[in-house]
Amino acid sequence: MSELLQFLVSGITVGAIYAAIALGFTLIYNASGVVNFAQGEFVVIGGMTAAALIGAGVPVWIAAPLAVIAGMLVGVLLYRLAIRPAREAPLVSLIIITIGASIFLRGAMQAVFDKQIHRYDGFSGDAPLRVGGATILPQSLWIIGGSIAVFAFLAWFLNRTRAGRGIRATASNRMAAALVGINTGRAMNLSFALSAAIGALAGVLATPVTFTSYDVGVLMALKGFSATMLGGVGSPLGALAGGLLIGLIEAMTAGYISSDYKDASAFVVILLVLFLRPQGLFGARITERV
Amino acid sequence: MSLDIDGIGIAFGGIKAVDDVSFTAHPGEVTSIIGPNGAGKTTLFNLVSGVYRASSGRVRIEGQDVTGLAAHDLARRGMARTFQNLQVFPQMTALDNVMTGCHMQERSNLLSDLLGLPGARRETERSRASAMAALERAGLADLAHRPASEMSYGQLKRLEIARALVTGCTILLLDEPAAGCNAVETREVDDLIHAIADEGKTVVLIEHDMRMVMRISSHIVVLDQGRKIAEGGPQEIRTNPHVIAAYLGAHGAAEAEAAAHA
Amino acid sequence: MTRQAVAAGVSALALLTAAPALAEIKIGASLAVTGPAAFLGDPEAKTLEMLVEELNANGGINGEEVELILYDDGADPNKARTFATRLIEEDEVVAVIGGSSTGATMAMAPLFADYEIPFISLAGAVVIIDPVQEFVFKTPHTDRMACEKIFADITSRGMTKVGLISGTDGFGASMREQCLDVAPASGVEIVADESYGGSDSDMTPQLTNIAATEGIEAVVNPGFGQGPAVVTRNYAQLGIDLPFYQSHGVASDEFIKLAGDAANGLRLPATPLLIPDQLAEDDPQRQPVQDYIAAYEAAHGEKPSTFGGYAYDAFHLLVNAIERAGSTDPVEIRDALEATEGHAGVTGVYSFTPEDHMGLDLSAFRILEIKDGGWTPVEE
Amino acid sequence: MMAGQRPTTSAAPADTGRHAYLQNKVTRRRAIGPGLRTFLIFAVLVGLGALIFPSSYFYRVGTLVWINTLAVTGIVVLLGYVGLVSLGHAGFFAIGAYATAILPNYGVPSPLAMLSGVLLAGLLALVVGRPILKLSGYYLAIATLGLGMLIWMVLSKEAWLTGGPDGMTVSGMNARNLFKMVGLNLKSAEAWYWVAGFTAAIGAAIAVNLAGSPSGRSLRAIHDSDVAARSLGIDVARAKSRAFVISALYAAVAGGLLALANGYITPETGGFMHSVEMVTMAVLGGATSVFGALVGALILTALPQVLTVFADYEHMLLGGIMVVTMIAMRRGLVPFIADLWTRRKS
Repeated sequence: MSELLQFLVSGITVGAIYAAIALGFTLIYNASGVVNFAQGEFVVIGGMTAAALIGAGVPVWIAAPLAVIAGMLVGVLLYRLAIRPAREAPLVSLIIITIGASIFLRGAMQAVFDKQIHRYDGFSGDAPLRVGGATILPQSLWIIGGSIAVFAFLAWFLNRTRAGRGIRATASNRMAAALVGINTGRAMNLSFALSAAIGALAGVLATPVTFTSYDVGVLMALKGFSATMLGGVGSPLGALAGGLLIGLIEAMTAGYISSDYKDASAFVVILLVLFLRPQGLFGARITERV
Repeated sequence: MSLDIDGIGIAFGGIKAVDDVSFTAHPGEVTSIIGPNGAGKTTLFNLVSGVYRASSGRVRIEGQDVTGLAAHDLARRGMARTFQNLQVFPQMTALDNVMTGCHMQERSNLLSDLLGLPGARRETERSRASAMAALERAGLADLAHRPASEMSYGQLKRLEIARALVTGCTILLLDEPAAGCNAVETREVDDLIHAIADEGKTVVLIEHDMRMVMRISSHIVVLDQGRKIAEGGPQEIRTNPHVIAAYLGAHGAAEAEAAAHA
Repeated sequence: MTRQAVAAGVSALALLTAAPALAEIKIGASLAVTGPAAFLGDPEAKTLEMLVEELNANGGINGEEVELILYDDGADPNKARTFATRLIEEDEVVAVIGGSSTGATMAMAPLFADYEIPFISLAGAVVIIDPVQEFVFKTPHTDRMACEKIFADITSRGMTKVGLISGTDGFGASMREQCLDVAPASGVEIVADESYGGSDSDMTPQLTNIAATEGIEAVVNPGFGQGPAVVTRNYAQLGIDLPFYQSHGVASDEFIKLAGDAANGLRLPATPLLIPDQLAEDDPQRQPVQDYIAAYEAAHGEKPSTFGGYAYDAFHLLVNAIERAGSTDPVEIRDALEATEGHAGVTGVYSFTPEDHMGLDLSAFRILEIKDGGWTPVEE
Repeated sequence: MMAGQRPTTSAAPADTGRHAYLQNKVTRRRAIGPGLRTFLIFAVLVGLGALIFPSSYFYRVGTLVWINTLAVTGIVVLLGYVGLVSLGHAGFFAIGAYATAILPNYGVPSPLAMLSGVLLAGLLALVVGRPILKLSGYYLAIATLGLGMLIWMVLSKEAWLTGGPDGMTVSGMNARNLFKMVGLNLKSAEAWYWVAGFTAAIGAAIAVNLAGSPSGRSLRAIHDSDVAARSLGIDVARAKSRAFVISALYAAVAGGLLALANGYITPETGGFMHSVEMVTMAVLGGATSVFGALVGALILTALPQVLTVFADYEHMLLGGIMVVTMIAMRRGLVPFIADLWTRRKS
């Protein structure tokens, strides 16, 4: 029983990280229809910047927001320099562009920071908490809380605020959105900035548990992309559910079946879900108009 | 071959886009579907041609039930169509577009295609000849080598007809073939449709140009809000009070206006 | 235009590969300076660059300058083989150091037999030198020896039932296999065998299963990079109090920094590089270890790692062989290399023979325990 | 109105269209077919390389260029002709490579081993193709990515068969012996260059034949409009599945060749980054033509060799080139240059 609980704790912790990354994917997709493969690099930028600042003696409560802001700036730059000029490009070009951008950012981080693995102490210390036979790190609570907060923020922001509705309108029809007076350029800038901020925040929160180095972004992006597609692209609820689900599948497979194939089981589940429900768990079915 | 539509219907998210529509189209005749915008005409075409799956009703070709068959299977049974919002192959030339329509007559297998064996090249030659003939018929022969992406709207409409014709179809569904055509081109399309029907093909037409519809149709089906509200010969339809009401009703007025100016 | 592109590409290649023929002795290296094995290749490259500079400042080898030609293969065997060809054919080196990873090493190895150029690998797996290839040497201990050393320490503490939790990367997978292989001969029984992905962030499910295994007495974690640090933290988080062993893959101060207090009490087999001040005065490795640390800190402002030590030893073994051969003929260098006897390096004391192209024995490994965030040798 | 031109008497006019490069190959009729012509062009390029290469190193890089060209030609069929994105094709590549590496250990001769690997990859593509190809866009991308990852994982985990993450030695055939049989004594790097170049030339010819054939027209029709293709009687699911299988075969042949030419392989040949690399080569060169495959493969294979001088900035340069090319030359280098060419001529 306590084993199951431990597996659940592990799955939710890891899943919350995936979910946070997937939420970043979701926001950009909602605004631009682009799945941004460079999303993982924002996580690394957040983690590395925070680690560098904390290493230099800056207190966490200053370093963390600065790291998120650094991520945001890079997000806006990414949009302005790589995505906006390629507007209306076919899907495969956009995939290549964002992958190219992620390779570029990886190279840049290697030059700006270093090739070492980094970590800093958890925000509330590293002494594990005991919950009914299982243990959990205080930082895991920060991560889980962070993901839920980001999810709640996104759900509120996209549906309840003027800026959020602008982003959604821009996504569904840029021309129409522009005609009704929405500043679509600002909506796009905003969505990239926020999405990058979400990624960087995930990095800042997760680094005490997962560590970070300049080249972990690809893997982060892969997991986040998987979670996004499992949940159904474009849906914040799908991103949250997809992330948690993949985390749980991995933990349960490692716990009960074989740790060798825990990553494989996640992909098998994704493939099965897509075969049965091609739009993902929470995605909307789209009927083609001819 | 005759096309029988029997009580066909589909709903999207609770809204019945097409509801219990029945009619029969006969060979050698032009059957037109008319109705105000949003009446469900194109949806009806999509149901008949297998793009959507009907939630009720039957489609029969020459008495044989073909309901629920995939679009390509229907094509093999002699059904061809054109599209309201153009589905040409923009990256190909006009000729290649039409040659693609020869798919069902081409007998070469994949291996000979890959190896470029004489068989495959012979098939290509034959397709090219029949495609050129179809282009000529549609008045596009001199544009054969132009990429479709560089052709005008009216030309593309005719290109789609040519492409549908080379499939060797017996039933042809035409979705607004004269849209975007000037008066001269409309006349040409008009003649072309006449000629196609005269060959004994079953032609089903969606068209907004009322003058054209009245001129070439043997039989007219009127849809409004997904339901059939009238059916009959041109003369009958012109005087049918339901049709007049539908066209002059709240959302029909603009439509009638548009039809008059088309 | 395709043809022009080919021609342009070729001439660009030709231009850039035409190295200036100033130096007398050219030594090649292909290392994983970036990519997944960068934690190996980076210190190795820094070490080699530092050593070449130092050597030339001191008059080179027998009065001749040495030029180092170094390529980054990113641990990709495909690239490594291409670079090896380039080093041999274009750069005309007399010997090659490198292959940070086993894959890169094995992809390059056959070329050196073809061209008769000596090659010293910095990768761990036993397949590199078993069976022995005439022109292939290596400086690190094999993972097999690490297993033997760990198991010997476990049995000396009166325990036999061991659980493994291995990384699925090359290092972890290969060492896991060797450990399973030598376990019976070492008098150890493997009762649990779990694994994790190299960049996984939580291994508590695997560790929970291991801790719940009937009769388990000790846990061994073959792996490198961040994985072992996460495992160590999770180990403490779960409050497992079984004796815990890491591998030489994490033998660096960096690891203690990452794993924090959780690392206290664990043991691992390592080179004397980690305990320069605790080596006996008469220890033959004391001098090279202290030299290397001093030089590396002066050059890079940080402590060297075990992996950089492999490059340090490879370079000195090679320079030493060239000096003794008194020639830059690759075959003569190889012969001199194979005749190396009692060469004290930072990793161990090397004695090559025609049957042994690694030249180390178990004594070169020391079992260390982490105490209060520092390394302490365990008395045997 | 002009009378319709009879196709037998007219070559395609010197068209100023953007697609002239493709159209010429497809519609112009010459004494020799377009496939044979492509083969000859490739053969000349292979020979040209051999003429100017000063050392084995160049042959080695050349070999990799041709092997990559072959693999990318498969991507051209899938992506350029049909418009399907696969982020898992390295999986098929690796199946070809590993079969060629593993089977000789069980007494199967190398050529037969390679053939088995190619067939196995084709079979797998056939089986998984149907359900996967129902998906489109990003869903197709994640499904193919998942498939590739699964193959990569099996190769990394089943160490008893594959040697695990460290990889395995490929024993067996050396291309030198092929040439020795006809009395030519080549270095093995040269021998592999010729074999790889020859195979790439055949592969290119086949892809060009396909483009101009009835089957190829069906594929290109699907690229432009799925619905219209269906309405013309094209069985879209079947056609997509065929293209998927064909492209998997290309990847597997390339994988087998790489295994033999390298003598050593690791699971990374089946990794995500390798899949991305293959797609990038195709898109960079221009995914609609085999010459795009060649140019893309040439650039991305030779570039890292040229960039060794800037090793520290290699990633930034590579990523930057990918982004800039995609923005400035959306359809890839070859179509871009072809456009410039036709525009200047007209």
